[in-house]
Amino acid sequence: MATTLTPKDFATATPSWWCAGCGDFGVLAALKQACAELGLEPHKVAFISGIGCSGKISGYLHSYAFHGVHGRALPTATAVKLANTDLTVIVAGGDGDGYAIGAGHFIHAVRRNPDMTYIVMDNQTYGLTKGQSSPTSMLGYKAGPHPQGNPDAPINGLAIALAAGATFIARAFSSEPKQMAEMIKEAVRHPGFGIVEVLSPCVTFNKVNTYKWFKENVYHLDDLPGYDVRDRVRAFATLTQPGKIPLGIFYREIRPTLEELMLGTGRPPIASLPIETVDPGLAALQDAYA
Amino acid sequence: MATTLTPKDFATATPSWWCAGCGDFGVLAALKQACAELGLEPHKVAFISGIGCSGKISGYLHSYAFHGVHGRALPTATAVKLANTDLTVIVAGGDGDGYAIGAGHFIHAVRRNPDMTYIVMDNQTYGLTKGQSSPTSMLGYKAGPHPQGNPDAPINGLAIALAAGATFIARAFSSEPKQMAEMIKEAVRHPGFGIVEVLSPCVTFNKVNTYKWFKENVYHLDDLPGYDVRDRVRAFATLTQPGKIPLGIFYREIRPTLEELMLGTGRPPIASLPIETVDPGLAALQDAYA
Amino acid sequence: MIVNNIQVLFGGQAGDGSLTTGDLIALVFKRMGLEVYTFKDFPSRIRGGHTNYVIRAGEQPHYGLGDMVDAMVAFDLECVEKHIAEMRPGGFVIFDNSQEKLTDAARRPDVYVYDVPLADIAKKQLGLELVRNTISLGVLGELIGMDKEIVRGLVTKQYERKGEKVVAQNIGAIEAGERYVREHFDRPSGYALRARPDGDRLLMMGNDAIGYGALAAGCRFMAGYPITPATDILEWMAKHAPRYGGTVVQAEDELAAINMTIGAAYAGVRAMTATSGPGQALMTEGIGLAGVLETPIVVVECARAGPSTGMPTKTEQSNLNHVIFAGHGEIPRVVIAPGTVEESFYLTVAAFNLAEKYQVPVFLLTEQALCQSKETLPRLELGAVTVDRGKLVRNGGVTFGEYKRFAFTEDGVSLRTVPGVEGGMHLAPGSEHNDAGVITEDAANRARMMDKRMRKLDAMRADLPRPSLFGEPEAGMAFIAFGANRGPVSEVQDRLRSVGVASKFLQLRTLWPFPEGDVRAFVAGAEHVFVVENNISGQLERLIRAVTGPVPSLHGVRKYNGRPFRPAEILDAVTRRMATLPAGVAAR
Amino acid sequence: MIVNNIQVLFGGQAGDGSLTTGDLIALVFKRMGLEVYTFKDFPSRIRGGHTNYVIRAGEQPHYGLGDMVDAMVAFDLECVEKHIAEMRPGGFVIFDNSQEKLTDAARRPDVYVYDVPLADIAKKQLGLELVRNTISLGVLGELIGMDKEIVRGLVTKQYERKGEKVVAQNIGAIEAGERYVREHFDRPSGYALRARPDGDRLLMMGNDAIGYGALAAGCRFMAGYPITPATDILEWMAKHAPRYGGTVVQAEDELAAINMTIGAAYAGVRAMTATSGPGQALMTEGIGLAGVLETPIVVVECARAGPSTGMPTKTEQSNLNHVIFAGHGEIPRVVIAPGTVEESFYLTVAAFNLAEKYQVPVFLLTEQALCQSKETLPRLELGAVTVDRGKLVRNGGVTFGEYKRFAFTEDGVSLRTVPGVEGGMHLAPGSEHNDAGVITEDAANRARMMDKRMRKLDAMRADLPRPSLFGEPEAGMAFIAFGANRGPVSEVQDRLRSVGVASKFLQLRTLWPFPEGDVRAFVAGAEHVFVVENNISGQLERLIRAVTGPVPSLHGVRKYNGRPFRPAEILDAVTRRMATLPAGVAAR
Ligand SMILES: Cc1ncc(C[n+]2csc(CCOP(=O)(O)OP(=O)(O)O)c2C)c(N)n1
Ligand SMILES: Cc1ncc(C[n+]2csc(CCOP(=O)(O)OP(=O)(O)O)c2C)c(N)n1
Ligand code: SF4
Ligand code: SF4
Ligand SMILES: [Mg+2]
Ligand SMILES: [Mg+2]
Repeated sequence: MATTLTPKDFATATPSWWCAGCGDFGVLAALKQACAELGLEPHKVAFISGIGCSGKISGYLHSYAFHGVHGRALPTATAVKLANTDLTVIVAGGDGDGYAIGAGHFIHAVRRNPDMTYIVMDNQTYGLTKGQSSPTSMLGYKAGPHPQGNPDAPINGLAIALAAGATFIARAFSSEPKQMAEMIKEAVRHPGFGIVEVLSPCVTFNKVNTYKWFKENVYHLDDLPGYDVRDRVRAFATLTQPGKIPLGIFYREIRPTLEELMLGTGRPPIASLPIETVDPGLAALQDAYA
Repeated sequence: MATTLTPKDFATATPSWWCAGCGDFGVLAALKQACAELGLEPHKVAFISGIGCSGKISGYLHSYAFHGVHGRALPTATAVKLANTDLTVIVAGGDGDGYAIGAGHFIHAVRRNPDMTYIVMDNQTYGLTKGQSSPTSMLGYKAGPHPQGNPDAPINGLAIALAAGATFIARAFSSEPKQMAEMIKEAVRHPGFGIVEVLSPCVTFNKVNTYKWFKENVYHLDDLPGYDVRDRVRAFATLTQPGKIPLGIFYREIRPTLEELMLGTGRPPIASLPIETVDPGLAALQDAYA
Repeated sequence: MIVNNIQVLFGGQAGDGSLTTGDLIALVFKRMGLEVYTFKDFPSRIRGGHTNYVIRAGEQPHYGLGDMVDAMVAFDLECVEKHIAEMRPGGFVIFDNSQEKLTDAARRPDVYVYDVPLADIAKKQLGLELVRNTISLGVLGELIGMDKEIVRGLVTKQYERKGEKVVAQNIGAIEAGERYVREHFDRPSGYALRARPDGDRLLMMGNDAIGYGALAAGCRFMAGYPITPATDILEWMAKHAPRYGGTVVQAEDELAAINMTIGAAYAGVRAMTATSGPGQALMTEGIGLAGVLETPIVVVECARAGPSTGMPTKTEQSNLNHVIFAGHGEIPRVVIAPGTVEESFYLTVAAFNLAEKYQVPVFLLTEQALCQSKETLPRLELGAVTVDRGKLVRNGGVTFGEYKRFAFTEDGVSLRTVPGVEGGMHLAPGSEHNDAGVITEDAANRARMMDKRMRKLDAMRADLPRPSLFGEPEAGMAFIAFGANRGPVSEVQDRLRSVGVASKFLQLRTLWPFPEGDVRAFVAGAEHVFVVENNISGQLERLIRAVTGPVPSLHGVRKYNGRPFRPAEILDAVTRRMATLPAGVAAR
Repeated sequence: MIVNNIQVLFGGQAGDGSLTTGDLIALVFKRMGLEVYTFKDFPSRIRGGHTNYVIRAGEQPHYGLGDMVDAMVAFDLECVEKHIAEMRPGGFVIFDNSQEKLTDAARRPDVYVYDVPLADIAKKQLGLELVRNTISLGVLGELIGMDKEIVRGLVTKQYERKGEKVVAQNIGAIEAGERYVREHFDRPSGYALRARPDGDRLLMMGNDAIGYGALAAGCRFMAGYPITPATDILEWMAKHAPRYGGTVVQAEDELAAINMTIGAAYAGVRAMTATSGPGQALMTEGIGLAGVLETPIVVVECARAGPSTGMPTKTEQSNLNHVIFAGHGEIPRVVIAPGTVEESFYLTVAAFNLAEKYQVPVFLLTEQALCQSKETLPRLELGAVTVDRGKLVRNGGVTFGEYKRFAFTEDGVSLRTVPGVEGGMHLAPGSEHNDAGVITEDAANRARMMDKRMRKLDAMRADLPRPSLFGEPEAGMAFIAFGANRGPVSEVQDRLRSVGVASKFLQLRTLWPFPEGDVRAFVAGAEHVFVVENNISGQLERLIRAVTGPVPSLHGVRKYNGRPFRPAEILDAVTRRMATLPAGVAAR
């Protein structure tokens, strides 16, 4: 392992396709920072992303990067982890990718608790398709398909994750990359499924939830006296409290990971198994049919 | 409207395909009872079901019944309601249909809050495909694809519904059809999305969660002193408390329905609009292109 | 001096306003009485990345691009480098050499460069980047002779809602551009436009024509999930349908969208969805459900370059197999494909009538180069729109016990009740069922029910949009194509005709059920048949071959780089086959 | 007396144990040295509804049902009524007339009924319904001459884990059945089995052979979602894969299943999924992703009767179009289809090698009448299994900066690294990309990349499973079919041969890329070509016609009632065409 890594070690040569000022730059910066500080080796990182402006992030992190289809990053990542438990698996995607088309997989990834980190880059809109409402857009948000305003109440991805049995839940803000990097690091270190939702403004389309708006509308859990990350009910109350948006780590719990339950521990990664020659033991399976 | 209806008025001539003793019989009985007591007219009931043993229920309720594809009953029903707000829309399906393949739609139906009733017939297994684990199967449940036991922690559909913004949440037990009928009636009367999860044992495949097991493992919210159906946090705590399974109405809240927000009120159902002759007003739309 | 015939390319980086200005130029040309076709080539990102907008104008309608660009307005070097090869000898480029310097690779001796310090003038106009676009509009207009009043009128209208100051700024920018030309260049551009009477025409995008057709046909419900290049339709309907009592749902995904569309149609509302490749793939299961439930739905497929995410903003005709053949099991389905914006309207209306009359899912297949392109067209005739709801029962008159939703009939179509109709209650199951809707696995019923459903494909023949035949029916040289290739192929015919080569062209408008008879008859007399399509595997050609066999004279002309055909590319393919072709049909 | 040739139908209501007893009978026949084919016909419900299990045994292998049933064991009147018409003259029925009375419709003068009071005897045996099945086994065995020791041995083994008492009960039941026959009937059944040496053979279900083939080929990851008739494979793998270091995930739906399969394959594990129609439809988008990412995956499609939910437990070949053509955009893909259980094993192995060697998705297409049927076969040769991982790089040796995941190569296949390999990092995008994996919409790169990917279809030709040719290569009468029709068509050939009519039969094993050359050559000399397939629209026939053209002598023989072909049905179709056919090829 390289002894001292810097965020640059995780940069790719590909120029980014984001608009100037896009919140996603902050996410990328924090992610590189976290990877460097965790001392991850690029070739041992599998970085799976969804489709959207956010999803393009996989092109900018030096790693084994996988840019699949819209909404399916989590099942892909779950399998990558099962296939090779030596890898650090990180997933990133948008609010539409994760909470609209991917909502079912989200719940099931959470309940399975594979050891991976999921970063939801939430800009409360569909950036790449030009500003339609997303599942986190506010009621009344005006957009192409909703000229009269969004009629669908926004969903609270983290509260749903909590209800579905998530073991690590955090929220960060793109303008606070340091804290974000810390949360990502915690999530990666967490032995289980860690979700970090990032408020990541879309400067081009979302004229409501701007940097300014967020700055006025967030607060930090650290400022709540006596907040206990092990208290599931308190976490729910905090997450669903109307009003300002809390940032920080909401909940944390250790339970067996999917890999532990399915593969046990101490076995070589499946991807490393020698399969080139047929295991002669297999022949005996035929006896059951004789 | 017929003045006195009986459950028989909602029976079809089709013989049921369920195993003797299946919990789904109780659900059907309660549903007919509820329809009769609500004085619904069969031709004004749209009954949409999923695929599974449970999903076959639509063949047995005299109504406009729709038996679509696996996991998609809720979007279908949402559109039926928008298309014709005069209809009473009821949806039924299994735990696999609703919480596995249909999980994403479930969250989105909940948040949209269309005025309809959703009955989840939960037998903690996939009945029709012969007893595999479902999303509500217990950890360690042994089944074909899980000979060593189910490694996926069960999900709590009602807690997820609550987190997603459900406005009416209840749980019934197939052996208590009277109470179930009451809950279904409440859900139908509720102006918004009402979910009634029903514990409905699969006598053929699920040898763990049997009638006997349920009888020993349920309790009634009515027995909890001071329970307040408006207290969201309490509802969460109650729903997620490990141990026995609570029955009753957990939560209730009034917020605008999808139809109100999208269509306003007091307009004729879309399905009744005369479209046979082209609205001459449409011609003017071309001016924008001249 | 080339009069009233021009192809302008307006290009820069995505998000810099080229598309807006391009729209404006197109409208100017239209108002000047010319026939217009536009094509947008933009990247799948929001800002940055080369984008360009090509506007073609002339006295004759052309439903596609010409081979060469006459005038380029380039906001960066990349644009010039990318497109200099496409310039017509004698054409010109407008470029601000003070920002980036033109490289040698970006120059051609036969293409003149009007070097205009746009940034500089813009700064003086106190404006933003957008003003730069407006200045260039002034420059271009002055060089080719745009009608000044029309330009000013449209610019004023465009900026009206931003306030008088912005209007004044932009008018000033136009004038500055015009003035700069007058003051600095006396070289004529070689092009001159002359206004003609506009007439009662429209300039409309394919997707808008589809939305409008749907509304006219009585569609009052749409569910969709955003996806390029189909989102326009969702947004158009969301804007207009509510006024006519309809509603539009942005679904959580395409699985929801298709099942919502089915739900609304089942409930008696004319309903549609619109999507592109990836979404279409997700709708595969739902389409089968509509087929077996005999629920009339319209699915608009706005094709883009696949596979997978592919190139989301680029054009392709590679979803033909998919819309015809995808889905487990067999259902009767219809696939129709317009070739122009005008046809997009009329075929959308046809789609709804076919769907409801035969109770089947109908695909309207279009593609980026058509659905996001604008064309001039005569006013659309609402009088020509009829709404045929087929065997729909909305007002009772059926008796419970007698009524059978899936009754076996000669044409395969049964009386259809919708929820709310007294006496019409039944089960509508995706499982195989008998005539009353009761689920059964009986072998004889099964075969009969399959026959009943598939019989519709025969029953509908007379109602299906017939192919259009262009050119001389007896010609030996023949073309077959569909969709956006209508334009380039017609143009190839014109060129061949101009050198005395007769040809015929069958534009297929119904692709499924495949018009076997028409195709067989068309191919019969031909010496050479060129099948022109935008995909790699020859999807249309395979459909044709299944009818005609592997006729040696059937030649595939295929393009699959995400861009539409230019006539010259087709001509090239023809020339390679036909050594005997007279000279002089080169690119123009 | 018919020796060693019998087709038994064992039927009653779903959930009453007929399937278990059917399995047992099949194994008895196999142990007696006979060749066996079984077919399950059960409803899509758990209890109730007519179900039946047909077991065919003889000295020659038959990979399908015979026309007629020799012996029926019927547990209810419905069973007799449904199947009496299928009985061979001289055949017999075992029925308990004390429970339901046989109606006239359920009788035939040429079919004898052994009236056995099964329920009564069962009651005396203190048993359950299941004991009734075992008694009937004794009755049947006594009538046709099953080897008593084999029967007792298997019954003992079957009930062993339920304890000695249950074993004793069942052995008693067998004896009671046998005794009842000896004491009450002296009429011979007309059938006699004679044990032969069993040999080193297996009796295996198609789905099990696929699971076993996958494991042998090194598949160590499977993700699936339960669906009839594919679930068996998921369950088989779940049971066996862990011992070999593999794992199996029950996904939340098929969208997850296919993307998990891709994920595991991307990470370097041989991975597969198995599904049926509705699930296959949902996997459409994912397949395209695998195509463009060049990720090797194997997708087993166990076809059932569609469209939509259709008839989930019934057989059909209507997903051929779907597996070949579904999906937006164009990818190289392979579709191979076994015709027997034995082939199911070997072609599964081939599927994994093709997938990995050419980095493409490979479909293994099978169908209910094959994948849930059992057949006798020789031991499977693990020695014949080779694992060719193609251009996979697992152990380094690539240099970052030089290495290009999607390098343009002659055969279209590029070196493939997997996560963990030093120096091999790259982006794998579903969007169009350059050789290094960087997303680009450049036109030239696009065309080149499409060419590269599609080139694999040519490169792989020599590795694709060739069609099997049966019969006389010069014969004028020809058959083409795939999958489960291998059995009935071969049998038709036998019958024709027995009356002196030569024929040839091309069993296609690769369906895509379509074996154009083989088909063209095969059709060339033939006078009449019968294309036999289980679907309504002639999906295979259309593929053939695209190659051969609308040859007038190409005749579709189609069946789509959810049941597999009986040889007589094919013969019928042949007879109708060929007035000149010699008499005597009737059903047998
Ligand atoms: C199946 C499918 N449907 C639709 C699309 C079009 N699409 C691309 S990105 C996107 C949503 C983007 O929103 P989000 O996930 O929030 O990402 P953002 O761009 O806002 O970062 C959509 C709908 C697609 N690529 N695939
Ligand atoms: C797309 C698709 N995948 C799989 C199936 C097969 N299938 C039918 S029912 C079912 C699950 C049934 O479980 P549940 O919803 O809990 O209903 P139950 O039978 O237990 O009442 C499955 C997987 C299907 N019909 N369609
Ligand atoms: S459109 Fe919005 S989300 Fe997308 S890159 Fe631009 S600012 Fe970011
Ligand atoms: S299998 Fe289970 S769920 Fe299905 S009908 Fe039987 S008892 Fe009910
Ligand atoms: Mg977003
Ligand atoms: Mg269930």
